[in-house]
Amino acid sequence: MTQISVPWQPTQPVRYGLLSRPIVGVAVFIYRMAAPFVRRFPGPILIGAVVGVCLIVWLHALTYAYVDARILGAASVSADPAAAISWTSPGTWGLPPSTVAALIESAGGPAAAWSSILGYLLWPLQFSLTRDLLGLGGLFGLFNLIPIYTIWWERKVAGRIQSRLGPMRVGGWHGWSQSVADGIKLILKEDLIPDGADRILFRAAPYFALVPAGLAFLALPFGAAYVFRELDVALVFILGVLGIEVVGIIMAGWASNNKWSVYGAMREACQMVSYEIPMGMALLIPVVSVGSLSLSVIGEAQSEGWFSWLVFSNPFTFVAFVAYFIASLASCKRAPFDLPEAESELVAGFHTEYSGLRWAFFFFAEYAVMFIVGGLASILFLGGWNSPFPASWGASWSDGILMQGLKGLVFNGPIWFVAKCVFFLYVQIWLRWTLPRIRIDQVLYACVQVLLPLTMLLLLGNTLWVWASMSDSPAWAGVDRIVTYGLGLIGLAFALMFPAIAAYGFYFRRRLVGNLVQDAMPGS
Amino acid sequence: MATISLNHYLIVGAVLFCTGLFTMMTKRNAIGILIGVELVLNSVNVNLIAFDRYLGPNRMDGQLMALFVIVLAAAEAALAVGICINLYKNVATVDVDRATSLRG
Amino acid sequence: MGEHFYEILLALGVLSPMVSFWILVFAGPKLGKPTAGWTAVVLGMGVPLALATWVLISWWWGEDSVSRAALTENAFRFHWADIGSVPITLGVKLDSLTVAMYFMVTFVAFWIFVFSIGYMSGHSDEVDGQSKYSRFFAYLSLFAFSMLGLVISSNLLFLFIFWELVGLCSYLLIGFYFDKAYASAAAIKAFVTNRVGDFGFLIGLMLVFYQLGTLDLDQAAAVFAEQAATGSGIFSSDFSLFGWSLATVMGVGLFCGAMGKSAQFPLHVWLPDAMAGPTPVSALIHAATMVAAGVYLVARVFRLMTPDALMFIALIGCLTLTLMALVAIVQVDIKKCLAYSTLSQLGYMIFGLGCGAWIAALFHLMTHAFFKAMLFLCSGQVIEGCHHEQDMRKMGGLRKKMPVTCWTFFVGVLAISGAGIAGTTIGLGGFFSKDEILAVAYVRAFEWDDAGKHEVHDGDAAHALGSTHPVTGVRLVSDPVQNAHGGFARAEARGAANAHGEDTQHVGHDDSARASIFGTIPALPKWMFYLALFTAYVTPFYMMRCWWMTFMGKPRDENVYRHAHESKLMYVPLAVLAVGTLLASYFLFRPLIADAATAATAAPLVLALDGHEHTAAIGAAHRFLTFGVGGAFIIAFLAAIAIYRRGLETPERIRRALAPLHLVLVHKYFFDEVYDVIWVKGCLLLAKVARFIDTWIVDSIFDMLAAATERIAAFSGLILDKHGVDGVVNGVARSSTDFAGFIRRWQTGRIRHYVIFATGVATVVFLWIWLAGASNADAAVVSAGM
Amino acid sequence: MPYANDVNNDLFLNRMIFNAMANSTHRTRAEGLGLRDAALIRCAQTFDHSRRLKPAAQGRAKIFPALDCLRWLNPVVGLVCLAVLVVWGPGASSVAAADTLASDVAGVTQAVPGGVLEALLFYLVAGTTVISSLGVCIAKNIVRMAVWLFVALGSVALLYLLLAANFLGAIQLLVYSGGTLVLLIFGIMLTSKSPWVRFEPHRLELLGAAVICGALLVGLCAALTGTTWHGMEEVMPGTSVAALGRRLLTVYLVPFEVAGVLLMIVMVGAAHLARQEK
Repeated sequence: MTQISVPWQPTQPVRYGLLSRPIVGVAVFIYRMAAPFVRRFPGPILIGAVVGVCLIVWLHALTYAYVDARILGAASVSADPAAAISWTSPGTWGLPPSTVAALIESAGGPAAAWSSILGYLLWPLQFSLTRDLLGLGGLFGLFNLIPIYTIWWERKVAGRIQSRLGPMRVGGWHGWSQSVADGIKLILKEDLIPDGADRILFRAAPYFALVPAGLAFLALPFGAAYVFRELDVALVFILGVLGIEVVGIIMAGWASNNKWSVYGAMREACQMVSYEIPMGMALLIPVVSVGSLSLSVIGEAQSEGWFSWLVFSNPFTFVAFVAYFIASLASCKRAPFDLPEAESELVAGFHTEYSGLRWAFFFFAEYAVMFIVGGLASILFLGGWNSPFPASWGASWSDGILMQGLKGLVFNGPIWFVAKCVFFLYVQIWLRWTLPRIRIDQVLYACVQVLLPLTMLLLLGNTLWVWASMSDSPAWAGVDRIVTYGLGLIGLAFALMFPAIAAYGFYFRRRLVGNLVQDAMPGS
Repeated sequence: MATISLNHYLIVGAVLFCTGLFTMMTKRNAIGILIGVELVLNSVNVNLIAFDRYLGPNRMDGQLMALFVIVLAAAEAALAVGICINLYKNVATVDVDRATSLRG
Repeated sequence: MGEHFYEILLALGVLSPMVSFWILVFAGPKLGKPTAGWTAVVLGMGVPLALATWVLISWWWGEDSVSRAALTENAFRFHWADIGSVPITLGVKLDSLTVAMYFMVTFVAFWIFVFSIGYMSGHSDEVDGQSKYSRFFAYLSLFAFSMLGLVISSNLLFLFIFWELVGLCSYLLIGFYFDKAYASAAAIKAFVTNRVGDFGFLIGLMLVFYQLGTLDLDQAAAVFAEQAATGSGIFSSDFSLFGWSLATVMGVGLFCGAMGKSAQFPLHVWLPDAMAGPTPVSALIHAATMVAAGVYLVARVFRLMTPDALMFIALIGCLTLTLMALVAIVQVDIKKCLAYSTLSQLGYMIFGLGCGAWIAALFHLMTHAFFKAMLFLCSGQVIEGCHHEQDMRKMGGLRKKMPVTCWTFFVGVLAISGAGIAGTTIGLGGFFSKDEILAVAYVRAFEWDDAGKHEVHDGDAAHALGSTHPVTGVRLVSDPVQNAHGGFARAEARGAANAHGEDTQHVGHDDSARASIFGTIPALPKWMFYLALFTAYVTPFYMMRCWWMTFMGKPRDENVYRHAHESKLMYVPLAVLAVGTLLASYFLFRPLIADAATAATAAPLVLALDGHEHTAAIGAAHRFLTFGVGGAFIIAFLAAIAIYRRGLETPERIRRALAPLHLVLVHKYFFDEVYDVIWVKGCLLLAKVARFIDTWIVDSIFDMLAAATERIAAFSGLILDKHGVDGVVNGVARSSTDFAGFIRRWQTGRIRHYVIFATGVATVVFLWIWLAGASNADAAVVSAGM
Repeated sequence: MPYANDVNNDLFLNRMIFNAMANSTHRTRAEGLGLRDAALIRCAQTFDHSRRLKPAAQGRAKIFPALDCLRWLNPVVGLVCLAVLVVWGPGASSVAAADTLASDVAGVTQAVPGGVLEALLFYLVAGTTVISSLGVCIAKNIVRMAVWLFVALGSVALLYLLLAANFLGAIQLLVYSGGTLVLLIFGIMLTSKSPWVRFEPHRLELLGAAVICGALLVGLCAALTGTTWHGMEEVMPGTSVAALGRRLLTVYLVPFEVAGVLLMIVMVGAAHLARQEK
């Protein structure tokens, strides 16, 4: 590392946000403590973390289900007036812990001391406020983790695509904590505001971009029971909050008082407003098929395995899935639609003048939105949290507890959902490092003259298809079945293509990538 | 005060209405006037939905009315912004006081 | 099969050409020359044809007559909207007639589409530097959509909509070469003439809507029958026009639409001119399908017809068929000749419907569609091969240059002439259909006793037999034909008639009530039958003349003969249609139509005719007529060959001998001239008269007034105004200027000032009313009006 | 620790470039900088589009210096308020279960079942609405107005959620905040010559408008509170989207179609207005 000498002293010390020093201090302290272990056992720690998260998720679900079915269910059956809990009437704080313990015992749980401890432990879970706070904590953690690790992953994928390694140093194992370090750096960076800027709007804009992205998680179901707020209009709600994200970006661009920023902002506004329409119409297609705007209902409708996924329901949904994916790329301004931040033309677009944490907020928003559009794609088209196997293979109360856990992990739940979202994140990253950026007129042409009529036709076609399916004609049902299976097999071929290509690449890695792999690639 | 009644919402609607009117009366920017109009329309919507909720639940007429108002407002905004841009093209400003070519 | 399987398939078949239309409209020029055509062939007609075949097979061989009736009964009706209290339903009229018509239209149209690709490929059709190729196929697709929609409509309103759509397509396609004056004039003529008919149609429609209270075909028929039985509604009116009741006016009004579309007697003038369009269009629209739509309409509303209306229909049909057949004799343009023959055959169909020969008329419609489409395609082949020469006098001897065309044309000639071997079941389409119409007409004219008693008797017998002896669909419908020609036993004929017995039973209950209203079903005037019979002799004559002049004899124009050639792509459709003419009509269509006849003709006027009671009387008439007409084609053919055998000298001599008659015929009875004199010149004359009145009377009055005013003004201006009034006025003006200056300050021209003023006033009024009303406690209480 | 070094180096470089930019104009020569530093400064100026940048804290009048140390609370409080609003807003009214999976098993309490918390939420939202609408009419800058309008629209959407009109709330977000408002901002950007151009109305106009609107507001509020409403005594659960849609496509079919036609006409009109003059 070369040291650069400073020939003059700054006139006044740079001021940081008050929280930045403690945050960085805590982070550095944790890292110092953990570093030796992380150095030595990076792989086991990573795998352990994944498994741990899975276990926590599963335990959480099991506990809730237990409380709902065995304790509260039993309480509602019994004639206990205390079961009518009211948050508003003080004095009744739900079932007292002793009752909870008794219920646990009567349900066949452990007796005596253990049950009383369990009673106290499970007591708070009967209040939805407790559950809300727990859920908020989980969502907040997820909201932070997604951008951090997607950015790291993006850099790794970019490196692999460009035949280099990407971040390798920070954290020891393939630079796994590179993004954390970047985050610390960004927190410490100074908060710059240009002279001619509209100060208030400049400072407020990142929040306007960040908050909607976070809000969308509130209505996004990660599983049949893993949804923070079950909304009957969840889809419209998510589309709405994603739509208002653009306001933050326009504010940022305008408040910067910089023409590149304004250009970026106007491109973003133009692009978002136009692509929202085909995106919304493409999303309406599964809505028509299922007949509900609730994401949970739509997800549940696809629980009968691979061929029940809506993307294979008929040719129109199949094409609509592709149309939606393209429109969603545009709506989270990813390549090839990343004109608002085109570095070759607009310096950095709307965030040219931003630095530090405010700059980071925009990226948090962008990566969170990537996750959300991937999530919408998987819920509306690819079965959501359902595995490709029928739901009847999944866990039931009659199974043993270990079997329940195992089946719960394999056949259902957030694991599948997150895996599908991660797959979509990967595709978005892959496209970004593969496709060239297109011009703004091409962007608008593609929307107005291609995607919009296409999605309109698809919506019409799908509606007719659904209408025809309503007639209970066995002939039509046969046609429907044949089409579904045909499309399902095509999709299966696509899905199998990925591991096949990966295996091919791995087998011929030396020829394909060269010497690089001999030193650093895993499995070399 | 702890129970939220219809009047609470109606007063919010009234405030929105009056501020919208005030905006329409005092802004010289054409788009500013448009913003005032949007506020007024929102006040109407708040009233409609509040009435729907409190006076005729499950009839949904108020909500549907509000839906139509939103549709109309979107249409109106699109046209009005187009007109503003044309105004800007013709008189190089959006100050409505300077668009006086029809004045005697 | 599923509950609404047929409806869905038929509706999909209607939508497919629409898709093709939109594709061709938006992407047509990009698709280029052959691709656009093949798009129309595959999407516009291939898909409907496939679906139609599927439907036809499942319908005819997959269902028995009971399940067919059930399907017809339970057909899906989509409640679309309400007009007042009248629900407008949208659905598919599902019965054998629809299936047959649908199949016929798709089959014929498909081959014409294929033919069109060959026909249009040779045209330099650029207008303003843009090719009209894809536009042609777009129009064809739109036509296919409209026509199929018309066929399946269960509701008169939708039928009318599609009716107008096919009219539009016809207009567009006649005027396809709109850069040529005659084409656009012909298009306008067709459009305007059709509007005249549609005006009547609209009146009929309104009467249906107003008097019967429904626009659904089945419901309207049911209401009509009920009103006829009870003498209420449309029958209770004391309205009378030419001695017609309101019900008759309604029927005649509906028929007016058919008159326009099917080019019946006074409104026939547009069809010959419509030959200005491309020949495939003439084949598809102006011979096979669209013009038949009028016949189809009459068949569909047959249940709404009173005896008087049917008599009117028969009269119009009879006039058309005779007059047009005569004109066809003198035509020298090959397409015009075919056009007049089309008119004549349409006249036959309409005449048949008017006589009550429902099955025979529609059977004739089907067979005619096949052979007339084929004839037109042949003529298109000839015209295309001869470099757009249409004059038959310049042709001749073409059989060597275009043999396939020649012999397929000849098959068409045989079919239209009703060629067959008398007394046997061997013959071509016209042999059965035309003769059957004539047979029914004969019974109506000669054996009708104005009461139809014998028919009721036979109906009872049929009913008695029918309950014990159900007959399968295939058998029963082929029976009457065989009965007529092959002399089957009389009992079998009864059994056949019995297949329709359910209906006889159905209407039998209100027999006496019906008799009170339809007490006398008039016999057909005998001259009508004679004219139709006469025309049966004329038809083969002019067809043979046409064929002979074109293909036989010696070449008359060296230039034309040298260039004549055949296009390979184009004679595939010819061959297919020729085979279709030979086979399909005989084996398929008559049974299908007979199957539909039961329900579709359940008119108050239960004619003991045709499908219902194809009994001894008609059977005998048919047998008798077979020998009367069956030989007609031979006689007429021989006559034509005798005259035209040696080129044009003999005809020329005959022409000179019969010069006045020839003049009348060549000028088509001076219809165009009369219309020109009455309507066009009349309008011009009216305009001239109006102009004269305007110039000489109105203007002079005003001039006089002006002069007088001038005088008075001079007086008042000099004396009164200057001295007396001006002073007052100036004073008023000055004060109003001052006042206006004050007012004007409030009229700032600024939006927000207006908002301020308006809101200020509204606020004051609001506060005033509220404060005034606050004293009255009741006024402040607002009820939500639950 | 290589990673800490990385951070420090980066930070250091950043700070140096920054200070160079901040002080470039009057210090380059005065402080006798070397050529290399001057080049660095020029480079920084290029990136800066020749505009001076200042650190956030500079040049701002500190009215309450003692309170300034609490400024980090601003976004935190804002976020917490927003989170409370949005998180508990949709749950505030128990949505009809027609379309939803009944995830709450018997006994699980509703998030905010009404009463005190609902009142709290209402006052929060209504306060935001009132403040932002006042912001709209007080703001001089047109973009500020638009941002205030954005806040007003968002809080009105929350009011809808409180009124159990979930669908309307979501539509308000989607159409109004995400569509109409962006359109307005677009119009603003296309028509403003400079962000700071203001058109001030006359004082008398302001006065008149204030008096009229004040009188109207007072009158309306008084009239409202003095009115007795005869409606349902008990508030029913909200309506489901399915019911709304069914009603829209049956009873309200004609207005629905007319609205469609209207939108089509507007589309044509907007396209006509926006077309290029030849």
